[in-house]
Amino acid sequence: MVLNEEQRLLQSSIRDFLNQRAPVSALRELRDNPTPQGFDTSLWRELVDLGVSSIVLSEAHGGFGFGWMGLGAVMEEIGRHLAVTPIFSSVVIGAALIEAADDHHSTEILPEIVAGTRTLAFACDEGLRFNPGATATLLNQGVLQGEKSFVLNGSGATDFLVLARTATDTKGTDGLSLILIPRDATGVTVDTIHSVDGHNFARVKFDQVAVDHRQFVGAPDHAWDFVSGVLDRATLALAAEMLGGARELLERTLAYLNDREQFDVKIGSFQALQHRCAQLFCQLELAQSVVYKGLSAIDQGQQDVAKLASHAKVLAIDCYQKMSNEAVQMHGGMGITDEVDIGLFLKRSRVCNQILGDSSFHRERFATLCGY
Amino acid sequence: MVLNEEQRLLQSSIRDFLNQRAPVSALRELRDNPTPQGFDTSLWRELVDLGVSSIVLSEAHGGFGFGWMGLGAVMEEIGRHLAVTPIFSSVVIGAALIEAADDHHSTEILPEIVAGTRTLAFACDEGLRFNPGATATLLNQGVLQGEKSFVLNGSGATDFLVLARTATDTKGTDGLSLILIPRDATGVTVDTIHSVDGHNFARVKFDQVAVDHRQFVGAPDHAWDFVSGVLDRATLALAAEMLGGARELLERTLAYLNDREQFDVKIGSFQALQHRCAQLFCQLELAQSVVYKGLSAIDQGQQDVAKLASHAKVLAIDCYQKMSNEAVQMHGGMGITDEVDIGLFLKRSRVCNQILGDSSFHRERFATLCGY
Amino acid sequence: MSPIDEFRQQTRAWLEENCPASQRRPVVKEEQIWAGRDRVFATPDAKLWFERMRDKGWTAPSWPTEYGGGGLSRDEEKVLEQEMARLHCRPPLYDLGLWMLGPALLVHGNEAQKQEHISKIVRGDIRWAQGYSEPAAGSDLASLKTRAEDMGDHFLVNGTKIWTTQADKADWIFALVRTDASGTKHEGISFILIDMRTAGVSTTPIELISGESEFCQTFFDDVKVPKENIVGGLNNGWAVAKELLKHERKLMATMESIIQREDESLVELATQYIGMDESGKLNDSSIRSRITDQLMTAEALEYLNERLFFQHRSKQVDPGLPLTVKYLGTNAMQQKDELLLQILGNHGLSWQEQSHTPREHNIVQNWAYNKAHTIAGGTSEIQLNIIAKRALGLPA
Amino acid sequence: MSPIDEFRQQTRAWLEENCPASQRRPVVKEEQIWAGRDRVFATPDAKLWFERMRDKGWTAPSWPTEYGGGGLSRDEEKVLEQEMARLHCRPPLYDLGLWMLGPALLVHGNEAQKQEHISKIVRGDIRWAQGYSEPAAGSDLASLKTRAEDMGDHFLVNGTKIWTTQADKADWIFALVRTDASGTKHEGISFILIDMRTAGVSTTPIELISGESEFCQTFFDDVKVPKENIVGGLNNGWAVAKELLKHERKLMATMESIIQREDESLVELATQYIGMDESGKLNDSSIRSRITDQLMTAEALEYLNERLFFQHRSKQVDPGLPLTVKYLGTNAMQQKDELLLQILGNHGLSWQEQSHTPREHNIVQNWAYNKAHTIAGGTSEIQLNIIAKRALGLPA
Repeated sequence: MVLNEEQRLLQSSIRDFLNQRAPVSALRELRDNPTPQGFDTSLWRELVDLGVSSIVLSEAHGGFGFGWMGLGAVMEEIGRHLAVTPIFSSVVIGAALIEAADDHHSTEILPEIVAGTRTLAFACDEGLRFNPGATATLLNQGVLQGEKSFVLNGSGATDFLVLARTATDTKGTDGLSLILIPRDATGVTVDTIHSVDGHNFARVKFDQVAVDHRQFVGAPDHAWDFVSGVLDRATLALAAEMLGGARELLERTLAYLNDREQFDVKIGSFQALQHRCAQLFCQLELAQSVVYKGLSAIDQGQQDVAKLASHAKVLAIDCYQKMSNEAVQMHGGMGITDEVDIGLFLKRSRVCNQILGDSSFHRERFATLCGY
Repeated sequence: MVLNEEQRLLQSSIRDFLNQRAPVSALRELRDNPTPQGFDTSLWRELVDLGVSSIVLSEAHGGFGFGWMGLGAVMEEIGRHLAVTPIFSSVVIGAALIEAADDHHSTEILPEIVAGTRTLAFACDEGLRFNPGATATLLNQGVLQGEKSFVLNGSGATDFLVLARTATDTKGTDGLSLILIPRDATGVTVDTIHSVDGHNFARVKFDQVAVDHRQFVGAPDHAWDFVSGVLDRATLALAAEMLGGARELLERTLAYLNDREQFDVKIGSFQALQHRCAQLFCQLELAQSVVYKGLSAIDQGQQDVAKLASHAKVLAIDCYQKMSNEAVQMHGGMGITDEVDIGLFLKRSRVCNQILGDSSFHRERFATLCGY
Repeated sequence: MSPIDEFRQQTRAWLEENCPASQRRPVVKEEQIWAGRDRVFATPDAKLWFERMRDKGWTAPSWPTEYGGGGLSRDEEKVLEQEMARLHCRPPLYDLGLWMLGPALLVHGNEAQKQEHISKIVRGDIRWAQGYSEPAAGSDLASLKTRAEDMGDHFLVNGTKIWTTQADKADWIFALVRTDASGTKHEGISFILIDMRTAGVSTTPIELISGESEFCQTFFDDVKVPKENIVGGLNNGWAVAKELLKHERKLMATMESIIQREDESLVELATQYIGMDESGKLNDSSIRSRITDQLMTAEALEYLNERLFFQHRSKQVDPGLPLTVKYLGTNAMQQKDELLLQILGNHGLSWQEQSHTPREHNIVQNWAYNKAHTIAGGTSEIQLNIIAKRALGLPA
Repeated sequence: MSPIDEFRQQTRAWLEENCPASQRRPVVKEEQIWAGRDRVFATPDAKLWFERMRDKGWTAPSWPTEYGGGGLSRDEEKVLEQEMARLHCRPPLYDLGLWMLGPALLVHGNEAQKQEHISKIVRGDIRWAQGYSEPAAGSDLASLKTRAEDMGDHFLVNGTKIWTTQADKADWIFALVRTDASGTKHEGISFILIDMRTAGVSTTPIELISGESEFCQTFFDDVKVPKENIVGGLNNGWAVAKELLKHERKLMATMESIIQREDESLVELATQYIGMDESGKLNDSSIRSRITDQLMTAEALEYLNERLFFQHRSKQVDPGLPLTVKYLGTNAMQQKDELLLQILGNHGLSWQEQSHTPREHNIVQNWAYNKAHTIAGGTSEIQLNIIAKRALGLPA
């Protein structure tokens, strides 16, 4: 539950790189002048050169053995800088799904993902929120039909990993398969949406898309067996990103309180604000402990981190949400202007809330896993 | 939603009387040297002489037209003084049930209740909590069988108003009747429990108790039609008592903060404590507004105050609970000793929580009444 | 029938007759009727509704008729509000002059000032902006630096004001300026009225986190202001400002209750976006529970406002009570916004108009915009300080 | 096998062999093994368990063997804790000397003091009380008034201490006293050890809101104390006290984690007292949601403690982290108490033993008793002050 020497070095090199290459102003630039891919491709190329695109993979697939604690350290920096990259969709979910499926795609496309020449997007959510058990997108007799509502990095992906129902008489998470669909396949329509946080997602329609058996990733009808584990791990990585953002906000707020004067004193000397900051710090460290527990559980080979993932997501949501609200409030008038960066974190936090399940979803799941 | 001149006079005379005759030390005395009745009978006699035993009744039955706002003012004082009296069980619920049933008991026993020579206790709860729809106590072929777990003022009551199922094929609140059972009837066993707040309640067992038709209060099988309305009004009166307690706590805490010095200043000058007190005040006034809204709705003849009653109980529970916790905390070491009175309010608040439905019960009911 | 009941009946009839159907739906930002020289109406109905209300003086129902107001008693004004609420009538006029300056002028203005400004406010001819805050002052309003120098026959104003609501569209501004720097912070401040067309006045919009630019920074560079434009006497601006802040807080409360009324129905939205199970409960128990929290707070706030009204009417005002309104109201609003946003799910993550419905668009933008409410008009922290000292008597 | 794994195996075997079955159940207050001259054991098994642990030095596993301690490394101590937790072994000894005085003596005591006191603590022969707080001081500990006057060959102690845990049963007390009144509050304080049998020492119990009397007020009336009983040097008591407070906070955390482990299982209790619907959900959705809050906090606290342990082990201690433990832990405990109380319904309204089960009795009494935890050992407010200044660097 503590970063080792290599992981600390990794974190500080990523931090230096992002400070240099992708400070929060880079997000503003992207927001105000969006690229077709939805991210800065040369930034991603440089991150790939630093090795982040293989970080969660086994050494056989190009990983460096930083483990999930190492990934967490990287995600924290992503969160601190609000960096827009395909790492989450294409690597943390995409590459991990390919590796977990452990079939011909591992040799055919995994190297391209690691090389950054191919980027994946996971197409799961339908309707308003994450609910894989309600998947209605159907693959029947070689034809895929359906619509995905919230495909992260959809605008920049070369391929979609589509969760689809392949056994028509099933419900819930039984009878699902994972299908690799190239973006340019006939019948695929991608509708890009610029989200409030300067990132993007897409609504993707699959209309009579032809699919052959080599496009299945992993065993047909039983995708949930390996997808769920990958999503739990990705949820922990996302929580790490969120807490990175929360920590950055706390530090910026403390700096502001130590700088700004009112009624002839630093506003940081007001006890009511001090206590609120102290409580935020406690909440942050509590959530951080759950994230570290989860990430190190993966590194120790624990197979089932479902409960830890849900636990971490809920606390990360509560923490980032509260921290961003308090940061706006404590920055006073400046906090509600776009001149300072606080509002960008505020918006990012609400987007993160919806990725891979909101607070209600994970609270319900935690309770069910605990048996009450 | 504001007390009129008469109601204000009533409140101040009750306050003066209780300050004189039943300060919190009277509760201590009763706690340490309990009476068989569970309350001070001569105190009750004096309150009866002041007219409180008819306060919720119509003028035909001896009421003085103070209305429910007037009753609320009295209950607030009861709450401020932690006075132990049968007013709630025997008058606010008991007499009101008799009056609402509007049958021969109105002339036969109501005058004795008003005179204080008879005191009633409402026997409803079975098991761990208020849930009238699950009533299992059964009256079948003239014989009553069952057990009531939480009968307020059970030790002092001369008679019980028992909610019992009389139609065996019913469930929920259909098929219930209200039966008047004298305490000394054959088959009645009363087990008195001294509660943490210095009050008492009883577990009452009815074993093969013979019942004739004149013991029915109101129409057989349809008691819920009038009982529910009486309980809603009683719930609002209870909420008024609770907020009286909360307000007393706030005032005592403010006095302490204005008196006690630490680090060479009044502790009331610490901003963190100031903000917490201000938030408590806001919470109190918010809850108070709902209670007044409910009480004045009754006075204006509004028939259905179910939603307001549940609303008021939930806010009163939250307010009194929070206020008592904060009062203990802000009194520091003294707050956890029995030397000061704060702990007595703390305990009273938790007992009130359970009377006529806890927070879960009323939140659920509010949501159902609002249709979501 | 009592006179007030009669008034209610007449008012109801008049509103039903005169308020166009299109003006009985929740107002969207684009259709608000703002005062101003260049006043524009989004629709002919809006113009009609405004003019009918203006002509009755009901844009300012309780102001004296001699200045164009409606001359209603407090009870009558309440009846009018209730009847407008019943029909969901939109407010006929939006203006800071109406909400803030007018009430202060009626108290502190001299006769010439009232004659000059009040009826224009009632008629919506002038749009007013507020010039209180300064970049370095924040909650410490009295540390303001904008100064008005006495040049004999006029004042020369130099400095800058921030958070001037839509100053780029305003015709006049009321501002606090320093006219004497020798005393304490609170002394030597004057309350002044400035025509925005005067040479040397300029504005720059401030972009907000909601993507909107409702506020400006306003600059005064050697601006000449006539000496008669001081309200309430030289160096007496702090007293006028306090009067006005009272109205600002009341305004915030009113705005909120307008918003409460006109805003989304949580239950309806949740039913639509989340759905119910066969027993009629929302499918998401966390959100269901948070809706209960929210409704209980929002409805309690309505009762609190109602209680305040009755206290005023019976002249038994509990002095602490009005102080709670802004703190509670703005918090409740933000809590509701967060809840609405969660209910929208991934439809609450963009404010691109084409990617979702106008209703969704509104919810998301309000969510961000409303973060201002616990800061503007006295931060929540300042409110709590005031409550602690004034209502609870805790030491300074 | 690595040495630590070997140690684990041996420890596990030894515990399985030596910990009686009756000592593997959650401990109830009456069966706690407290140190003292008049030490009594509730059962023969308790005596056996205590003696076996004492003889291995495992009442104080990490203290040096030369004073009777276990001499374990930090890692070995952790393994012992884990293995004891695995078998649910009860703590073999309760004493403030063990938890607080001992660690401070090992740092600040001279050799004679260590020889005199440490091994008696390990062996549970002396029960210690703490004499820090005074009635008028509260959180402002340093404003203490109890004075020790230098009489040449001894000190003469006069004054009073409050919150001395079960001082009526204690053999010795460690106390802070003023030995020099000329400097600032924090100067002139000394740390002193006093035999409770000395003439002039008396105690009065303080009744708590839980109905118990765990604490006393202790009075010193011309009490003669040998000069060698000062620890850490004259007028240097504040430094010793700070060392000790560290252990107090750690102790609170340990106590909590003991309590967390030994306490009620929320889920089990709720299942029993509330019941489940056919889909396996608790019948009360509000309580169900509050259980989620509670479990998420309590389990996160365990992870936080675990993280702290790993930070210590890898010598990367984040200095702010330990400061959060007491604040979070005591809050979580009280929240849990409130929840347990609500789950009990009307069975949680009395502490008459005959009217409910011992388990219910325990829950209700703990609910009241545990209100002390956010006050004793540094109030929550003091904790937040410390976090704000030390961990966050906010100005004083």
